[in-house]
Amino acid sequence: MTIDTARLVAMFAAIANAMSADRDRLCALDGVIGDADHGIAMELGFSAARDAVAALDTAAADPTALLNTAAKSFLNAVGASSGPLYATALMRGAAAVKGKTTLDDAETVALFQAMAKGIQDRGKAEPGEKTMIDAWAPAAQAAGEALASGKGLAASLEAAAQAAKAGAEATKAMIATKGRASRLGERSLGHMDPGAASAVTVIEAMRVALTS
Amino acid sequence: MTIDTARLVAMFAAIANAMSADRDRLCALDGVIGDADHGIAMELGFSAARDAVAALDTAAADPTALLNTAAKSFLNAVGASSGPLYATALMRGAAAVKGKTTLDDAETVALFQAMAKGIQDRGKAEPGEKTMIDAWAPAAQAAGEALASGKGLAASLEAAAQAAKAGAEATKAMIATKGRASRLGERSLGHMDPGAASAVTVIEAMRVALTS
Amino acid sequence: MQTKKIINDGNRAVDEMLEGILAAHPRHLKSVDGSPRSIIARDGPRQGKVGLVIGGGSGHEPSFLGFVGKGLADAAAIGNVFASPPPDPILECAKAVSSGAGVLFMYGNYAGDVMNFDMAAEMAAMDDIEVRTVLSTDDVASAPRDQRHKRRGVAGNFFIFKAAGAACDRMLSFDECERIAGKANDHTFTMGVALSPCSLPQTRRPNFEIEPDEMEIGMGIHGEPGIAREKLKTADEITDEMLDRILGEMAPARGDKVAVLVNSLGSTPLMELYIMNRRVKQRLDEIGVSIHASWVGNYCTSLEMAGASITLHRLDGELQTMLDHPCDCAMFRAG
Amino acid sequence: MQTKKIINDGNRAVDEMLEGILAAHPRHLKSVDGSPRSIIARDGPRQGKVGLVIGGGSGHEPSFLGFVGKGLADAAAIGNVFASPPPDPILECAKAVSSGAGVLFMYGNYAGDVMNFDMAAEMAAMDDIEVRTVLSTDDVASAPRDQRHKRRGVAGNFFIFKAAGAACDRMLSFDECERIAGKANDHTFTMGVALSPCSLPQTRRPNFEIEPDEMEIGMGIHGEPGIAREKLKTADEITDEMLDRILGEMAPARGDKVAVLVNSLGSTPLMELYIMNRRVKQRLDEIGVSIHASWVGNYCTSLEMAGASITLHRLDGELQTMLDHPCDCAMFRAG
Ligand SMILES: Nc1ncnc2c1ncn2[C@@H]1O[C@H](COP(=O)(O)OP(=O)(O)O)[C@@H](O)[C@H]1O
Ligand SMILES: Nc1ncnc2c1ncn2[C@@H]1O[C@H](COP(=O)(O)OP(=O)(O)O)[C@@H](O)[C@H]1O
Ligand SMILES: [Mg+2]
Ligand SMILES: [Mg+2]
Ligand SMILES: [Mg+2]
Ligand SMILES: [Mg+2]
Repeated sequence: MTIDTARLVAMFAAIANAMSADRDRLCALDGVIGDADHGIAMELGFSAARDAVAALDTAAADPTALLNTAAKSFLNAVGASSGPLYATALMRGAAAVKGKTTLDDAETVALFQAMAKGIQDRGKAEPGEKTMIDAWAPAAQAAGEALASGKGLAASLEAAAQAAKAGAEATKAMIATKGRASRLGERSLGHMDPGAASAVTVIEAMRVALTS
Repeated sequence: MTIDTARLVAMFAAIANAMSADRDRLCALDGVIGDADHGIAMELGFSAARDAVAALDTAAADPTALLNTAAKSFLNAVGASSGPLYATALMRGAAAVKGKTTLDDAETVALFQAMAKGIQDRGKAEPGEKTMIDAWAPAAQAAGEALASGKGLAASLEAAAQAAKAGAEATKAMIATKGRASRLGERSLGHMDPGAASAVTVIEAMRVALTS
Repeated sequence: MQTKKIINDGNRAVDEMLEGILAAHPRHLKSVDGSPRSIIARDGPRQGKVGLVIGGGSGHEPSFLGFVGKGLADAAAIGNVFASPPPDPILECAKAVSSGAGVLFMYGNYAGDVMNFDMAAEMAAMDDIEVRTVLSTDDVASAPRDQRHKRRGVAGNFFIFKAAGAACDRMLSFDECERIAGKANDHTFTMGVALSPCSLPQTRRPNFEIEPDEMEIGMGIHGEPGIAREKLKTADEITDEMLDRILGEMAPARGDKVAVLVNSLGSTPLMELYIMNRRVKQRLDEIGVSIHASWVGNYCTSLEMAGASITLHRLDGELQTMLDHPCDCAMFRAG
Repeated sequence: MQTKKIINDGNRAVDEMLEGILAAHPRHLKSVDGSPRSIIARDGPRQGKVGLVIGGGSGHEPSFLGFVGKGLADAAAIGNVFASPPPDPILECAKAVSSGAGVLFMYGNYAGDVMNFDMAAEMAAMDDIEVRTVLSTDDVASAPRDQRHKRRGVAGNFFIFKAAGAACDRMLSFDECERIAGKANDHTFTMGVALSPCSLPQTRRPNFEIEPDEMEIGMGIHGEPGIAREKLKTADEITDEMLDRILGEMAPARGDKVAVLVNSLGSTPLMELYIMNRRVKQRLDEIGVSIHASWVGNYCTSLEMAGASITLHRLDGELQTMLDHPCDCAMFRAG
């Protein structure tokens, strides 16, 4: 399977769609341990990214340019925590595929892993701190392992989506130590981290858009 | 039946009691066509009057002094519309019984009528304008007619209470042209005037306290 | 269930509030000895100056006592929540600020206030204090145009008191102060809209009922019913509805100047007020009316009621001078 | 059912609010050309002066842009509701107010703000603008005492920005401005209590749940959960609970001086704030701490949330000079 810029444009449309559908659930999750706006940030950010990449000339733009455009528009539409985190994810993804015009399976998984790494570098969160990293890090790892074990993109992203889901579930049992929820201490127990929850939705939308 | 100052002290206690019991209903009535505070004003005013007259030396104070004390304390505790209206009522009542140490039936009815007159003079409301006058004016008239027809105080005040009640009922069909509700025009239709409603309670409490 | 309030005792709320106000603003305000509901300006009242006494019920903070200070009002008499003060504290204010040049009473046109202030004026006359009264009647929603004198005074008080306070501070004659106060009232037009009720500290129950998707156009600042119940509309639609009435009466000409007040009734936040103000500016731009100055915020509230009002104050040279005259009050500074 | 708001479109609310703000305060504020979320003071920024850029999410009005003006902040970068602004508008603010003497970034300590302001600072460095950052961490409720650096910045921003703004306006060196800003933060302690939620313009749903008889002590200004849910208490009890924590940390000595801020989170009216302020005064009197100045009102809000915060700012000679230094901002004047 080869991913071209048109496919990436479609991917951003799919993520934006998924975010709109998930917005109110994410806000509600954020309301419990944060400030109730996470769904808004994610919808805004990916809508802006979708619109920005849709406006590009896909014949002229390579994946790196497209992802950088998405990063910048996401960041400027959102700010907040999600803005720098996802913008960095996308910029690192852009850097990871530099020079390519289309992406093969390995390159696509590398992009995916670079995104996770970007979030971790920007936010400095370790797994277990109840952030989106608890979905992104295991997802990136699972995708890499699947690819290494000879699986294709579809199966690799399938593994990533599964791992993200399990990772998000696991945040319920964590005490937040990064981000807004970190001041709650034990009161954050029992609740899923909204950023981890949205990561599941993002990753699932990517999987479908990139492999169907 | 002779009314002495001790009886008047008891009367103010009875009115204050009745106002406390009626407070929330009166506020609710005022909420519909006014500013929802009438019950508070009436409770405050008569509680203050009760306390002030209770603190008097009833042996030394005559009814005029007692009623003037009640007037002043009512006014200072309340302000609002009810303050000047009831304070004037009580001051006129005081003037009407000047020089007496106890009141016979006719003097008590005169006091009652002077109160109604005081409200009318202060507020310049005519019957039919949907104010407390629509209870007080017919009540005063009924008491006077009953007395003139040879009835005693109990029957006269009974007639007053009945007339007040009918008068208050009748305010439902009136359009307010005085006071806060006067800006409502037709929207004031169908609702009882709170000042007329409280007048019924005041008059009934007076009746019981002065005749039992 | 009672409404939520941070209070101790509903019956003590006004007096405790006043204690807190004097504690916060000792450089601006003091109470008259023996009359804690009579609040006077530390700076302002002086020999030869017409005294300006304002007042009304509590629950409208920063009205009225936030506007007591040099260049604005000399004193405010404070009533219970939504209730006119009785004559005594009004009289004490008059005595405290009277210097022989006369005392102006200014307050919103409500039956209760009129009765109490008039009684105080009669008592002041017995003390040889000449009192004149100028009522504010800026609430366009509260009576038809030909019965302006029956209208309520609402947030427009701000401009009306400001003009009168400036006239007094500039040591104008009693006649002039009275004339300018009346003119300021004539030039001031307010419309309000309410979205949700407040509750009185004593009852802690909503003071009116309103459906979750409704608003009441023209509701008074004590929750008195207004002109119409309507479905909640957009900020632009609401602003237009209010401005249409205000502009219809004010009938400004191209090139006219106004001052604008967008006022919260309590819990409507600045974000919403400024969104309304954006529309006000657009509409005034369209008809070529320029904005000399704007105020946006809590100026005349109804406890925690949700809603807002818009006031336009049409300026001529004289009223502009009065508006620009500096004032330094407990809760408001300008100029 | 959606919560009631006077808005047009939730997604446009911040930009429309900014339009309304610029329309209301043209003498104080303007936006950077091409960057409508970067608001700068018309008067203030000047050659040789350290530039002060503040900012944060919207929904806290008059924070932050109400504090932009001569003597206080030179610029504010404005984010979405409860969301840090992205780096670009922050960078534009830095560029607009930089005159070579350095630029201070000051904002509340939130993960999102830190990431965005740090990115902007890196970008500014590429443009040869030296940026230093002083975070406000005044919210006593948000982390234990030994982890003060992890705490949130809340209403105490008011005093912290005020001190820094005065230092900059007095043309002190970059080092001095930074030092004073940090010291002001160290001297500032805030505790809040929330009674009812607000709702974001985009969702129009309550941002948290709370029972009709409950309050949340220590809740953040974005509705972040606080320390404890308790039954609603009296004003004096609530004030005491907040002051006990503040005074426990501040540990003032008899004879110390403080400035006081009693702040509404939105819909809690002045009446309640002043009742709290009364108790603050009583408590400070008891321990012999004198009040140099007080502010009571809406300074750092959470849209229409009900609740309040108390901030004490311990003064020494230097901080008092900074506090008394005049400032003239869009929505605030002092000195
Ligand atoms: N340092 C961090 N590293 C990774 N993720 C973080 C970090 N801080 C916060 N997050 C994530 O951001 C989410 C909140 O995002 P959002 O609500 O959009 O921002 P904000 O907290 O500024 O309102 C959290 O649920 C968490 O997953
Ligand atoms: N001019 C008037 N004459 C007689 N009664 C009046 C007049 N104005 C108002 N009232 C009475 O006062 C009542 C309202 O009293 P209250 O609620 O205590 O005062 P306020 O209207 O100042 O809040 C009305 O219901 C009406 O009966
Ligand atoms: Mg959030
Ligand atoms: Mg009433
Ligand atoms: Mg009233
Ligand atoms: Mg946020």
